[in-house]
Amino acid sequence: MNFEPDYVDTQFREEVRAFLKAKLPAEMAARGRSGFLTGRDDALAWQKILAEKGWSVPHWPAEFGGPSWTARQRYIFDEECYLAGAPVTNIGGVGLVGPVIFTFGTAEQKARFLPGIRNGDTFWVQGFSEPGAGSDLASLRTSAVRDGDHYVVNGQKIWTSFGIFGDWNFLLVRTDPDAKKQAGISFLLLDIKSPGVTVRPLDSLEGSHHLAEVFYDNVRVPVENLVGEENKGWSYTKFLLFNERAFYGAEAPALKRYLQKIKHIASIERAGSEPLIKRPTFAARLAEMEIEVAAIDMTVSRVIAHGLDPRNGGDAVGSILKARGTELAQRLTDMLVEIVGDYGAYHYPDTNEEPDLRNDPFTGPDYAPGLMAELVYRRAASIYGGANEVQRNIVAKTLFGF
Amino acid sequence: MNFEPDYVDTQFREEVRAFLKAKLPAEMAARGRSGFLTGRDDALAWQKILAEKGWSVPHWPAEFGGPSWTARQRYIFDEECYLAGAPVTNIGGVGLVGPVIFTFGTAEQKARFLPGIRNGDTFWVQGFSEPGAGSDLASLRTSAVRDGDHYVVNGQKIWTSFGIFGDWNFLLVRTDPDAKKQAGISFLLLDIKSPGVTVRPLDSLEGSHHLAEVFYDNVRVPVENLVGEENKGWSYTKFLLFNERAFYGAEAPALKRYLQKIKHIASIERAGSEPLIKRPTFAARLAEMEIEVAAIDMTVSRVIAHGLDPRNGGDAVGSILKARGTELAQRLTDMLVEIVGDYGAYHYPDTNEEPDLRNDPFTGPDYAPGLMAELVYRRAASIYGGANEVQRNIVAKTLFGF
Amino acid sequence: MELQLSDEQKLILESAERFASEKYTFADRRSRVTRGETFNRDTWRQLADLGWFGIGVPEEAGGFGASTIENTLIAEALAKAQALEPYTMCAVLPARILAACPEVECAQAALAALIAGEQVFALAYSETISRGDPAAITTRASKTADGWAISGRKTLVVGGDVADQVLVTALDAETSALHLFLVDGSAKGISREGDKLVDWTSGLDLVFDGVQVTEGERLASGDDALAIIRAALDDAAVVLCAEAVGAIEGAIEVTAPYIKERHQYGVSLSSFQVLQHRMADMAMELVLARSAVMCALHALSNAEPVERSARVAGCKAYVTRIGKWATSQGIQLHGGYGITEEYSVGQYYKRLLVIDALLGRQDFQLGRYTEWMTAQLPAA
Amino acid sequence: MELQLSDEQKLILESAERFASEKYTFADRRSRVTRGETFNRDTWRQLADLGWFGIGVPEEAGGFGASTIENTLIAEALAKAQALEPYTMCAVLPARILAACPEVECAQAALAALIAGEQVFALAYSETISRGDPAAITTRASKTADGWAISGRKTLVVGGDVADQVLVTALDAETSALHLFLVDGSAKGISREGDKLVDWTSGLDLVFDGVQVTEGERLASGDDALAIIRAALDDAAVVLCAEAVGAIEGAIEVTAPYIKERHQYGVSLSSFQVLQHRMADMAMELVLARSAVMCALHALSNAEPVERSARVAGCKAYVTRIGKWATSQGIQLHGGYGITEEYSVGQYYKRLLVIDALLGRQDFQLGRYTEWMTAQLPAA
Repeated sequence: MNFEPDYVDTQFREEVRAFLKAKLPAEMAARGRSGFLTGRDDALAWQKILAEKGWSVPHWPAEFGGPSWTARQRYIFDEECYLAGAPVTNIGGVGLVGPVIFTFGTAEQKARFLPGIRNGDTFWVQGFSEPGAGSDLASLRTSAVRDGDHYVVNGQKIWTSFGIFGDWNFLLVRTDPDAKKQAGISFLLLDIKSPGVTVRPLDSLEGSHHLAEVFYDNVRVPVENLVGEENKGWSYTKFLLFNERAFYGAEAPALKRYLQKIKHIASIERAGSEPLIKRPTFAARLAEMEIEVAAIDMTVSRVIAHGLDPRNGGDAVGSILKARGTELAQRLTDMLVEIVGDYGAYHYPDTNEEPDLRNDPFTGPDYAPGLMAELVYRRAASIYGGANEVQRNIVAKTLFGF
Repeated sequence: MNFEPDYVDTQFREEVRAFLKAKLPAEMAARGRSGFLTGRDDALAWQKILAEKGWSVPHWPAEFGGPSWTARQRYIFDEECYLAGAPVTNIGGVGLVGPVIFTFGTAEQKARFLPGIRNGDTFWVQGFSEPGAGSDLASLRTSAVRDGDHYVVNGQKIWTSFGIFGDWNFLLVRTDPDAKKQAGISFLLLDIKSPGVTVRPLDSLEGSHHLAEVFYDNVRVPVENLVGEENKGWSYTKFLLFNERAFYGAEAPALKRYLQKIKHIASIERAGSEPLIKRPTFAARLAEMEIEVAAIDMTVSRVIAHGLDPRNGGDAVGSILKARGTELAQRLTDMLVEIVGDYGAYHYPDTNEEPDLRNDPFTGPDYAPGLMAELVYRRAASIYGGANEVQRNIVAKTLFGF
Repeated sequence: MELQLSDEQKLILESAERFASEKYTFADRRSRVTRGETFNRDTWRQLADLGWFGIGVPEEAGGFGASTIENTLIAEALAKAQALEPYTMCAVLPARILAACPEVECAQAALAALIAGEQVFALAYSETISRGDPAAITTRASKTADGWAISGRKTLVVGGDVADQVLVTALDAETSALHLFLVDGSAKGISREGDKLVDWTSGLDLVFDGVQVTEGERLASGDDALAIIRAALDDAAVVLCAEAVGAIEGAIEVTAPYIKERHQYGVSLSSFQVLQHRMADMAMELVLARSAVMCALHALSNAEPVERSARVAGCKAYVTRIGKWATSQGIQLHGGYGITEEYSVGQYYKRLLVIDALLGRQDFQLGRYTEWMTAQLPAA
Repeated sequence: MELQLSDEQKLILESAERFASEKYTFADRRSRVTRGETFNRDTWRQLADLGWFGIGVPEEAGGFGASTIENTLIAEALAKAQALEPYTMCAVLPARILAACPEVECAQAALAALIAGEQVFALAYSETISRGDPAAITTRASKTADGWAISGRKTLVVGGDVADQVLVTALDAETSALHLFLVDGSAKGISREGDKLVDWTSGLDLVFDGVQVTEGERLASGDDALAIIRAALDDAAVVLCAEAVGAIEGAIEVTAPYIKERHQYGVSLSSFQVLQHRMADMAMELVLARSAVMCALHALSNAEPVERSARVAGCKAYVTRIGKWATSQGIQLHGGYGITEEYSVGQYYKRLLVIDALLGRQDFQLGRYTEWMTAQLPAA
């Protein structure tokens, strides 16, 4: 262990910053910095820009177009992108199904799907949770029955993030109804435009529709869209969920952007003539969170630098980071809504769904719209990806064998 | 509901204050205000003073010497005594075994034991918990076997508060080893000087010995010291535990005294030239606790005024007050130790165990000794009387049927 | 002092609960939200007809006597039923202000119209810098030949989209004294920006651009005006806290059966001890929140203005904090469904977010209490 | 930057863990506590012989190179084993100060004696008003014919009961500049008040009544002295935080098997989900506390003094807060046994209480971080 400055990392960080300065469109960055979730258009447009530079799939192997960065470099890249307000790229494609395809897929699947993800042509959405299978994912019921060279899919998925933006859907289906829970599940790739697919957006509390239900009514999926072996889908899912938790669990870059944003807004917003940041009680609360964000960020760095080891939480660290990161994100977004004062209570429409509104000025300061959407989205963060109660079960079981 | 001032209560409060001013010895009050637990000598001496006035057993019926106060008056009396620093009287006698005896005891038991409690002649200690039976009290194993006109008691009790001060011990024993848990338990009164009784003080974390283990080795207890019927002790215990929780659970007067003390100390203690109370972050933390104490105090008043009703937590309110009151007491005593700064880390001997030390000046300000003892004592408060986890189980079961 | 509800109060509570649960079904609310209706005049009139707008107003001012206690009972029931109509902000609050101006003719007429539910009133006092302090404003009133011209922006004006008349504060352009005016809602120069609040209730900006009012529409000025407004805001803050109590209770009542019915891993969610304890803590917060409201009601009846405002601020800081926590846990226990509009639990949480924003947020309210508390201490 | 322990560091950690667990058995500790022994010179010498006192001292100052990182590894292991000897306060801290005075002859001799474990050193800097700020003192040093006379009271002097030499700060009676002296522990005019700390380790008041020192025993003055002391306090604070990490880990390691073995209501305590989650949270705090120490170590290596002190303060505020919580929950999970001396878990909690008190408590440390953080912001 030592903390001598690392000039290679510093240089890389500067390279990323220079790229962002040159290539990230200002309006896109402004939308990214607002709390509105990234829409399909920004996600794919930014993915294209990154692809031109060869940076669009940071953790993919070089043979599939990855830049061969170290884990530390990927982390620096993520952080700089976030802080600059770059759109979130299509996690479903780049982060989740992409690695599953290049690890478990056929040569044909790799050739067919990976370029579209890498180059920002296709938007992928996940189909895992069902109304009766949330944190207890393995109890899912959506079925796929073999019929010639097709599977016929029937059932329903829910909590499909960005469902209304999706071109393709990767989903878990039950192919063996008699097998025990985890056995008998397969992993399919499904074109959302297939007949029989209905995407119904859910009304989210703050008025946006980034979550959806997806209904499958005798949807025919060609057999070549099965990933890996039939009934082995659960093992690919575990691989994917591990990636999800390890790479996205704590969302440390997002936490840092919240801090940055709070400081910015609290320097502007006033109570009478006093900027909020000068209030000792407010500043102390912010300071506590900043210290905690640094500790989370250091924990992520420890995992990146040397994987799982008992001194950093061992196999439980993914759950630890997911639980604590999301809870901190909730406190930070609470504060963001709090500091905009009266405008923190206003409803603002979602410009990702209604891009026509982008040019209309909303009432209130330019940073107010989107904060409430962010807060509501973060309320879901302690629920999705395995509720935090489940994460704590995992920690207790993993570390103590309870 | 109305909040018009109540002149009867105000008058009574003034009467109590005048009495305390006239009759509470200054040195005793100074010890009471310090965090040291009340010793046997102060508890009994103060009980005698109260007895002269007819105020020593506030919630006993008039026929046994009670003053016939309303519940509200008793609460005012408790509060004023606490705030004035009056010693805590012998709860085991006045609050717990006394009511059991006058409710379930024989005429002879009433005549024999009640006067000693009322007049401060005898100090009673409780014998309920055992090493294997804490929150799960009904699994106790100490046995009493009938042998002629005696019971022969064998076993062990633990967590006996003020065990080393005890004259008499009321305890639960198993008289029917074949009965199911709660059945087969009897309630005995036992002279601690009986042959075969050994009281072993426990070393408490801060160095005091107010808790004890009591060992019973063939101790012979006359049959006339059985309260009520054999094997029916559990029902008397439930009565007693209800009293304990309802009257002592929240300890609102103690919470108020902590607030008073924190304000006093924080006005004196300084960081550089600034009194601690002027620090906004410190003052805000204190304010939060003061507001919460007021809410707890109001809740107690609601229960006193109109018993259990759904709007005040119904049958769960005792558990609610116990859990929240003790947790708030922990935060308040943490703050007390914190504000005395360096002296908050010092060990001070317990002057109740070593009264010779009372005239020796300790190093540090006069309010420093005893605060740590108080903090450690309050750490136990979320454990004793049914751990707070058990209280939450009760609340969930009582209110929601979970 | 009597801490139990009187028979009359029990009747009021019961009738409020009955009316609210019949009137405000969740399905009806969803359909109103979908068509963007923040305020329904018929419903408003019904609330008035029940006598609820005059209930806390003294009889000599045209009200029905009683006190803020009765307002809190009604508000609690309405909040539990997720009423969209802003009872606290558009009935209780302006009525308090109007009743405190017995000498002003137009105020008396307005109060009668308010109590009868004939006209809708809004208070436009807040600005971005106010944070609950009615003195911290920048809107200006300049003297004109026959009255005043008001210019400035008011934020979070509940009822601002529908109000027939608006109570507006402004600083005298010359003396900087605070004036309180009664302005016609359709007056020239008033524009509206914003749409509604996140809990789908009414609230937006009112922008005043040289809006003309007569001298007769000036209700009060200077310290008098501030004292009237502060007292009314204190009353309204306590009633809002009662709304929070209703929302917490509502969140508990929809969540407990939900986790009993819902199964995961083959067992009822309510069999998990962690969720049991979560609900136990929510129940504890409910009991304490109701007690905190009673502490504040006690202060309204007994304390001098400075202490009264401090204690009300303390109550609001506390109730908002624990209320946001308790209702957010209602969402958590509902899982993904909790963050959708299809389940009612999230509406309680959003109501708490709005209650926090109205009349000054947590950090500022706690600051006000803290300041008062430390000022009480003897100098060491 | 390299976040994994090097092979040398792993060896140091392992040998520290081995030594500590063999030397500091709980039974032996209990017997030392019972006879009131805060400090054992033989044990102290053994620690020195392992090379642990010179490990963070530069080679040119007579140490063995390495850095504060190595100190934290040793401190963590000692704290986990509940060592009574004050490694951080009487070895790491005075060594840093002495090593920072290379020009002063007596300091160099003292440092050699410290590293060899031949003499015991204590730092007497704190007073009741200091709260972690070494500049906030009232002890006075007056010039005499051949040196200085020191008068004042120092609190919480760890090692004060046994120190052969004491580092003392005092303000110049004339100029108010701060001086740092090296004083013989048995000098005339020094008296001791108090006994020991609540975790049974060394700590008491040293009262100086005209204690005579020579000019040669003045190690540093003014801003230089303060800079030396602050840097040493920052190092020591990080090492104390590593002690806290060791204590949290120790509390977890004694509690997990305890709740597995212990049964209530016929089942193992560890089968209760609420207790499982409690321990999960304790484990989370352990991971984050260790990361916070690494953040502070990063600042020690990379930051300018103002930022360095702020970040160290932030680390101490955070680690103390979560450490007090985690160890207190170790007690809670032990039930009644937790608050007795017969089980080790309570000692960890008491150590955290003492760590909080040493070098400035939570509220003040957080205040220091906050002040720095807000000073970094561009003026709006």
